[in-house]
Amino acid sequence: MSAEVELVGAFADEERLVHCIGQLKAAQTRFRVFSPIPSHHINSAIYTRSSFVRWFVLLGGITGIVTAFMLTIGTSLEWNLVTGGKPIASIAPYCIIGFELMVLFGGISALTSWILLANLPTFEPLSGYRPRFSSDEFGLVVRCAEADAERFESVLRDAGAQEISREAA
Amino acid sequence: MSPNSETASYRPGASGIPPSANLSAQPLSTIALVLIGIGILTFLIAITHGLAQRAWEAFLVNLLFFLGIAQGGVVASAAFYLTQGRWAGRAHYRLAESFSGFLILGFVLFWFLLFGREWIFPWIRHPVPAKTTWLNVPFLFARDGIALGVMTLLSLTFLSASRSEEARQWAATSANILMPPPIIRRLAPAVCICFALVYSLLAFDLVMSLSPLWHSTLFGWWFFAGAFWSAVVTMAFTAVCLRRVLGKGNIFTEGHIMRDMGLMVFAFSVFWVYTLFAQYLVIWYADIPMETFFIVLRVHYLPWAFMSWLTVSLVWAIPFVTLLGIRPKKTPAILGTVALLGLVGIWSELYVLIVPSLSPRTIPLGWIELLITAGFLGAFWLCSYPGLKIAAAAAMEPIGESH
Amino acid sequence: MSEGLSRRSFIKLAATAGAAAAIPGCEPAARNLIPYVVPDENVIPGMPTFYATVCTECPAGCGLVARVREGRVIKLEGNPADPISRGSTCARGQAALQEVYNPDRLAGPQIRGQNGFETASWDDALKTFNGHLGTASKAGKDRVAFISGPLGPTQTKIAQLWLGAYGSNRFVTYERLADNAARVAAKASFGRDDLPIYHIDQADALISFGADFLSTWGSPVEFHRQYAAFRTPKQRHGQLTLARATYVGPLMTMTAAKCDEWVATSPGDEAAVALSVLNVLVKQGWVSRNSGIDLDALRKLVVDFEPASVAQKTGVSAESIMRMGESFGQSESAVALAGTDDPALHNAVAILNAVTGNVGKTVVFAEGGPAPASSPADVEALVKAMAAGEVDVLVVAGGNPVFSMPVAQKFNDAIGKVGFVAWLGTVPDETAAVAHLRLPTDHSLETWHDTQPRAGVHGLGQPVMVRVFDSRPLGDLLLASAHAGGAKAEQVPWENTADAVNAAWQDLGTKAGGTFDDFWEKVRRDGGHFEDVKAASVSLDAKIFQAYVPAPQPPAGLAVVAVPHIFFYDGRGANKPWLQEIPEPVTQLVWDGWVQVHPDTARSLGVSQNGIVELRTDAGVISLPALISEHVRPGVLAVPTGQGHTAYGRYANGKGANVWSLLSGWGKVAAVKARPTGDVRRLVSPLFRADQMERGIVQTISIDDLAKGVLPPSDEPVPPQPYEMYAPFAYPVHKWAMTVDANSCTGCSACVAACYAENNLHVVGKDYVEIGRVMSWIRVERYFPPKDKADEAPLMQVAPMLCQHCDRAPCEPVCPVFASAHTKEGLNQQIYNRCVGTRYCNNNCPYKVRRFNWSLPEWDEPLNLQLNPDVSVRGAGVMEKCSFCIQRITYAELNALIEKRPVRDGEVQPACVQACPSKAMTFGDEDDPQSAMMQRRIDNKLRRYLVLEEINVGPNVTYLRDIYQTKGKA
Amino acid sequence: MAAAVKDINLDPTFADIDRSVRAIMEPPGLRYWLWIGFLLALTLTGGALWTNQIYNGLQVTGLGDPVMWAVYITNFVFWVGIAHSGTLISAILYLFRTRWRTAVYRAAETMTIFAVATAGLFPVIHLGRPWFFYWLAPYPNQRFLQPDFRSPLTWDFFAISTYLTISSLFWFTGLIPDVANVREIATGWRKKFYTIVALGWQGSDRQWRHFSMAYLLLAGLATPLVLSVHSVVSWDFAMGQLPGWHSTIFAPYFVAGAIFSGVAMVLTLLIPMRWVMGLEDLITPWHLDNLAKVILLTSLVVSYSYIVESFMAWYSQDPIELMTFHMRYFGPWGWMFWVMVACNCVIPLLLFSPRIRTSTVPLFIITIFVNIGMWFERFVIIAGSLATNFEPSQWRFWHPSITEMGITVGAFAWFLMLFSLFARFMPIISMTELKEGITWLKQALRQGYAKAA
Repeated sequence: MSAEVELVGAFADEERLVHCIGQLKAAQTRFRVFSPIPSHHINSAIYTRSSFVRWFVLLGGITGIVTAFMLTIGTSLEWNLVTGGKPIASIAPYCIIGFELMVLFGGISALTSWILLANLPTFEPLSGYRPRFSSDEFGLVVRCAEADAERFESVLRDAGAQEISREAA
Repeated sequence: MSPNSETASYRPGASGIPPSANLSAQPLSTIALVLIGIGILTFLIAITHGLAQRAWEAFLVNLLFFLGIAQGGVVASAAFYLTQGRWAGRAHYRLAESFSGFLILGFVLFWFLLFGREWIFPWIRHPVPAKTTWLNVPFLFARDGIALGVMTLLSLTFLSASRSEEARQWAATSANILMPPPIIRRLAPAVCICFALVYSLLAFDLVMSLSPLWHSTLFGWWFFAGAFWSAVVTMAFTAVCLRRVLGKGNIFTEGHIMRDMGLMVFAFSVFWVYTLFAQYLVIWYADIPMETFFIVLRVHYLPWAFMSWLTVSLVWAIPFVTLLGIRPKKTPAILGTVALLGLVGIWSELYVLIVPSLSPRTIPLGWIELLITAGFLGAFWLCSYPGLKIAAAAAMEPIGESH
Repeated sequence: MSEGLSRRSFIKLAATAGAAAAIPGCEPAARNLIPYVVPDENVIPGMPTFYATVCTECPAGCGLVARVREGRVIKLEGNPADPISRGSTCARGQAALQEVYNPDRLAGPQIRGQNGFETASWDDALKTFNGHLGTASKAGKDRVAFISGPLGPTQTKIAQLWLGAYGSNRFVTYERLADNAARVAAKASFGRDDLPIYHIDQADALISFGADFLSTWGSPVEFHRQYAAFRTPKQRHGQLTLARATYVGPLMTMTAAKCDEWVATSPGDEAAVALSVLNVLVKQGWVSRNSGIDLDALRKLVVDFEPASVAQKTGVSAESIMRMGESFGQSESAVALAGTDDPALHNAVAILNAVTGNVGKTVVFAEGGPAPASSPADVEALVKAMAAGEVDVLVVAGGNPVFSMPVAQKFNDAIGKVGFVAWLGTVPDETAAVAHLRLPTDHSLETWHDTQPRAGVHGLGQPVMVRVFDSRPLGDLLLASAHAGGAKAEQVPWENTADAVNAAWQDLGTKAGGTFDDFWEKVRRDGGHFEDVKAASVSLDAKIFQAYVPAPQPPAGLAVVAVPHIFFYDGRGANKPWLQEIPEPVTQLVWDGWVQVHPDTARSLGVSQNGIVELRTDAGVISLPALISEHVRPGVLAVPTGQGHTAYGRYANGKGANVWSLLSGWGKVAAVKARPTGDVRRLVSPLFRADQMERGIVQTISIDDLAKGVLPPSDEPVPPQPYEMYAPFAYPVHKWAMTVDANSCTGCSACVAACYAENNLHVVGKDYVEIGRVMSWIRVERYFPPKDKADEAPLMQVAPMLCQHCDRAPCEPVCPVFASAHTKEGLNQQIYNRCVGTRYCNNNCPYKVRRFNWSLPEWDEPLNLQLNPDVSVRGAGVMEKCSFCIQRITYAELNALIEKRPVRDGEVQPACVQACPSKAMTFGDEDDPQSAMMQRRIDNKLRRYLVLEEINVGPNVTYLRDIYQTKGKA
Repeated sequence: MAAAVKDINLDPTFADIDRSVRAIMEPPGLRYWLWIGFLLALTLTGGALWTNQIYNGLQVTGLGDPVMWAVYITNFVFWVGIAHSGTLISAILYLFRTRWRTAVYRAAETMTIFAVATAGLFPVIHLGRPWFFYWLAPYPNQRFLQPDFRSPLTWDFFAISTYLTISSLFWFTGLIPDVANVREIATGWRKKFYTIVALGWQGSDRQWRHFSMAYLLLAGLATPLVLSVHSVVSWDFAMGQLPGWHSTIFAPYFVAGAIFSGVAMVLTLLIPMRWVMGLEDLITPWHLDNLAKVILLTSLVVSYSYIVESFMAWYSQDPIELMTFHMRYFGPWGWMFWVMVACNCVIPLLLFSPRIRTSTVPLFIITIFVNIGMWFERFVIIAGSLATNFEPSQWRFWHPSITEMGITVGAFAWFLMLFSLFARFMPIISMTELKEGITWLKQALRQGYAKAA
């Protein structure tokens, strides 16, 4: 297998990029997209299934509720102090704690899970990243065998990449 | 698309409707007529055979139920304008407005309460001395009648504005930040404000005053939130039906619209339970007899406890659990079932609010209630039918450039 | 914080305990540490010891039981064995502790030098004392004089012997509020030297002519008890009736407010009214035949006193007079009381009682009464002598004449003429300020003393603790001085007061029979010797019909009336912070003096509420903020006594003004010129609104309804059942609860004082009271009916308001840290250590009985020695409130546990319940239907109510409605 | 009109947006530091007063029975309320896919964080023994003694801390792409700082994928949270039996009030900021207009609640309830009530006019009034109801003290200081989302300035 190269194409326009992604997927090559904005077009063009984060959040939420009710009911029974003639385990008010902890745990797991799933934090840039990809240009990085480089360059160019650079992987 | 084609396609029962959209409603309408007949008959038999109490209870429950749907629909449409929600082009506007036909009938039926007042308003037989200034028959019917009249007129005005050419133009294009036409900009807020006030008033007078000692400041709000939600679920349900009925190419086949419908059902069901909990918790906590007796009777003692919890599960628990994810929202079968159950829930909500105040010991739920409800259902269908045809027509039009 | 403080005081207390062994002890002054070298069997650390003794705060002479912990008296309680107090006290009695531990007490002997007083050693002090006495006695007879308040038999004897030793008999007891006119009248009308004993409880009707017998007149504690009995509805003529009480006088005093009718007269008109009542009796023939009265003389006496004419003269409505006459004449037994200084009134009242045959029934003279105290004449004689320079040495042992002596006596000039003035007492007062020598004497709780308030009651006061300061018993000082003066042993046989008292009681002992040791043991335990007295048979002296002098006309124009203050009395109470902080029952004002003005008078004077008014009489001038109220007769300016001290300690000085300085004579009334100065001083009360806006906090029921057995009509809608949100909790062991009878409660605030003493409540001062930082756990709710409802309500509605210990307490669940929770015995408990001070509990307390520590509580040393070691002192930032005296509950329960028996009913008595002189409060176990508390509820079904019942918090304090007589009905 | 200040590019590109936002973050000048210093001084004064209060106990306040809660709790509720609009704009409107939120949500959300941070101080400040505030938290201790979860104050503790956490996470998540953006041009310590904060974000497809989902879900969680938090705050009062406190409508009514005051505060901050920093090309009249509409809506809801509350008090015919409301209108503090009505119900009605909605000065003035009105609303409800309680003998009205006022002012300064610092050192406007919705921005610019330019 010959050495691999990376082609970095910069796009000004989102739709062109999406179009190009379609072609690359058809060609079944490995590529990466840099985008200054969240774009569900790009996202849906690349991925068919939505992120796992939601399962973590669901898990977190349920954990929160369970924790809350164990905490509230448990501690009440531990001391069974009567206040205001209300039942020792007063479910109605405990629902509030339940809700808050659900949100709290859910939120925390949302943050942690997305950061971890996105391989963050990291401090060496991904290959092919250009500062302006965080600002005003989209980047498309194609990884392919040196042999295919030409072909993909043309794909990119036809798709409307403004400038294309090639670097060794 | 060209404006003319729209106008053509729009006029009720106009020829321009695509054949598939032409609901074959003849059998349904006949059934509806039969139901109405049965309903009226039952009602008459009931009041003549010493069952007037139950008859009037059922009457009031259904009146408020269907009036709520009809009015809620109009408000929903107004709300769409205010939020510039154009996610279903104009279809969801038409859909929301389609039940408005019942408004006038409802207004007429309201006056029938005059005949049933003796059975409906306990404070007529046993007046509460301190409250007679507010709780007396002439004043009550005067204020509620006027309020309802104003509400109805306003709604009708709004409807005509909303079905006007420019409004439809505006609704058709979602790709701009333009406001709806001026007339709408004036009417839509008016409708919403009026709805809040009038339906709070109705809640206080036609529901709360049935236990004249009880009061809850949030009650009105909760009540019209429920009415609004009942309209939303009816929309969802109808959308699901239309989706089936009007074969290919109708807008409801688009996934994101089902999702948005589901989202609305979900969101407002949560708000409903929030306002319910807000009342329950406050009353539970402070434990002031003047407030608790209303709750205790309905929540702590059978048979009402059962019905209360049924209501909560139908209106909140089931929608919440099932519609949490995105996929169920997009699945018409699920959404439709949930919506239908939701409607049952709202009906039983009204029932459990009204009936225990009048006959606290037993739970009179039998053929009288069912048949009278059936009668109302028939009437509601007939009133809504023209609106539904318009909605169907709108649903068949290709949506303007979407986001 | 709180732990620290209480620990500190505990060490102090424990340290002093050793000394308690020495009771009755002498040196050393026990404020330096003495460890338990030899543990004393009397003193078990942590357990209270109780000593019976006698109260000397006023002449009533209530028996007390002093609760002593580790050698410190921490609480005074009524002595159940004592016929006068019957286990109750008044607020003044409770506050006696604050004189024992008063920070302003004289710490040691002081001799006046060039620049003020200089502390001296006892030897020097006594040398000077005896030296002056010696020279005086050499100078001739009667060169030495002795003035004191009432001392009790033995100390009086000692004082007289001591005077004798220095060849003098200028012995004068001075009591400004002594009932001289009554004595004169008793002499004139019945030829008696003693005062009668009253049995109000025996009466069916009562008329009080200016006798404020519930607060200062006579024996308030006893009268409270009697009045409560008097006001209890009884079956009369086959119908349930309420004995009728009427008060005649210029001011609606606390007593007046608890009567059915307050007849507002100008001061001095009482006699006319009394005679007019007499007139009615005579006319109606309600004069008892067998009283052997010369009816013609009587007719002649009252002929000019037709109700109509009197009404026209005095502005009292004739109906009221008729009503009084009717109620008085119709009832089987009645009693009339005279409280003013007008002899004519006293005579009239004597006649009233006599002609209705109540002398011997409700008004009883008994043999063997105490020797009469000095009369004003004696005092005046002495003052004259002083002024004339016939006195070289004046010894003042109490009474504070400089402060309260009638101005006409020119006492201040007179005392200036005396070469050497020695002052013997506890807290230096205005008189001490002009003395040359000041000797600290023991407080009566620190020394032996005895009292004889009336026939058949011999109170024995034993020292309950070792002295706090370096003081000596008065008796010991005088005895020593007498011996130094060369008194023979046979004249003055004893070395100290203890022996003297012991000796004095020998003959009582012999009378009682049995060995003296047993007797001595017994009287020390009972706090005295109490015997039934046989009523003397007295008859009205016919001469008084002739001897009758017409009443002095009330001063034209405005009159100022000095009203004895329920707490300050003649002024002696003013330096006790509790008494300053507890609001005066009717006006509810604190920490100040005031002049009470009727709105009409105020308008004509141009005075507004809190506006300073200058009062000028021929005797003097004072300025006080005005209290505008309907409860004073127009044209009368009522000023409470006791404030206006200039040299009586930190709490008293500079508060209000001294009304005595306006009065030239012995009376309490003077013509006055009043003008607003334009300045303003806010009068402060812990209460805000005086009308309860029909919220049923203090509820009432008319005797008619009660007799009919119907509740007062209520349009309150009732919520339909079921409405209980939560299942009730069971209280298996006890469920502590209280019953409060608003009908018996007079608002006297003894409960409040007792609570301050028992629960270590700290006083906050005027400014903090004004912004709602008063710390009292129990307060007197005082309301007046709105004008339009006046006929359908009592004059004043009072009831104590304390934590209701609700079953569903709103304060509990809102506390985030469980600082407020319910105990298994139904108490609503507040855990100070857990409290973080969110104050939500108080926000949610419908009764507003919770108190927050806005600042770190402080006690001026040695007031802190009074702190109850069983109750922790709260730190700043925590919430506190009534605990039903849980420390007492625990104490009783532990005792029961040790003795393996259930807690007896009545064994637990919270301080307030215990103090209440009219026994308006009962405490007990709700689980035990036999308990007195429950019985009281059961017996008064119709009168039961819960405050703010509609919010359903399930209070454990049940109130009984106040009963009133519909106005305009006899 | 602001458009006159500088000519506005009606057709901005991504680069233009970056340029405008980065311009804000240029190192600030002297005037800025003077402003910060001024705020710091006020904050420290407040801090000093608080220290004194902790040392001497609450006697330094004007509080007393029965008004045990007054300014501190009022401030607490006020600041929590302020916070809510931030989450509304950033989360709820995100779910509604509202187009005008992009330009303003970062500022609003930042305001949320700092408002909660300010609000959170007051429950501690008002405690009798603040050094034990942590007893409200369930923390392990050998007695296993935990807070009473039945207490609204415990709910408060949970609600507020959850709210602070969640909105911070949400805020932080949203910040990352923007920080990454400025990281690329920053220099010196800022570069290091941004690099760390951005966590090495580069906007790769994978990062965006999880980011977007998380952002959506956080929004989904934050939305009900907003409702719950201010409901819980309202229940601090509604749970009581005190007339004027105990009312079922409190929860939604307080939420509406919160958003009302919050959005007003957003405008109070945005309008001067927009002027000082020259953000007319990012925050257009269209944005102001929509914010104003939210104020109008919530104002109507609040008015509805006032009406219903008063009506119910009258309808119930409960004498105590009636008296409480009578005192509320005509008592010694009646003027506060009428101020509140004027500011919350009457003045906002001006916003029915589109011209006022889009002209900055009147809008600014109105929002100031709204802030005042809402502060008084809380005071009237909290202190006013306490002052006229069940026991007529225990009524009393509160008088302010230097300490309370000083700490209040200090809190405002503290909040403004934090906000001002952030506004200069972090992207106060979300570039990422502006770019995402650039079409709407362009339309808004044209709609807003086409006439003017």
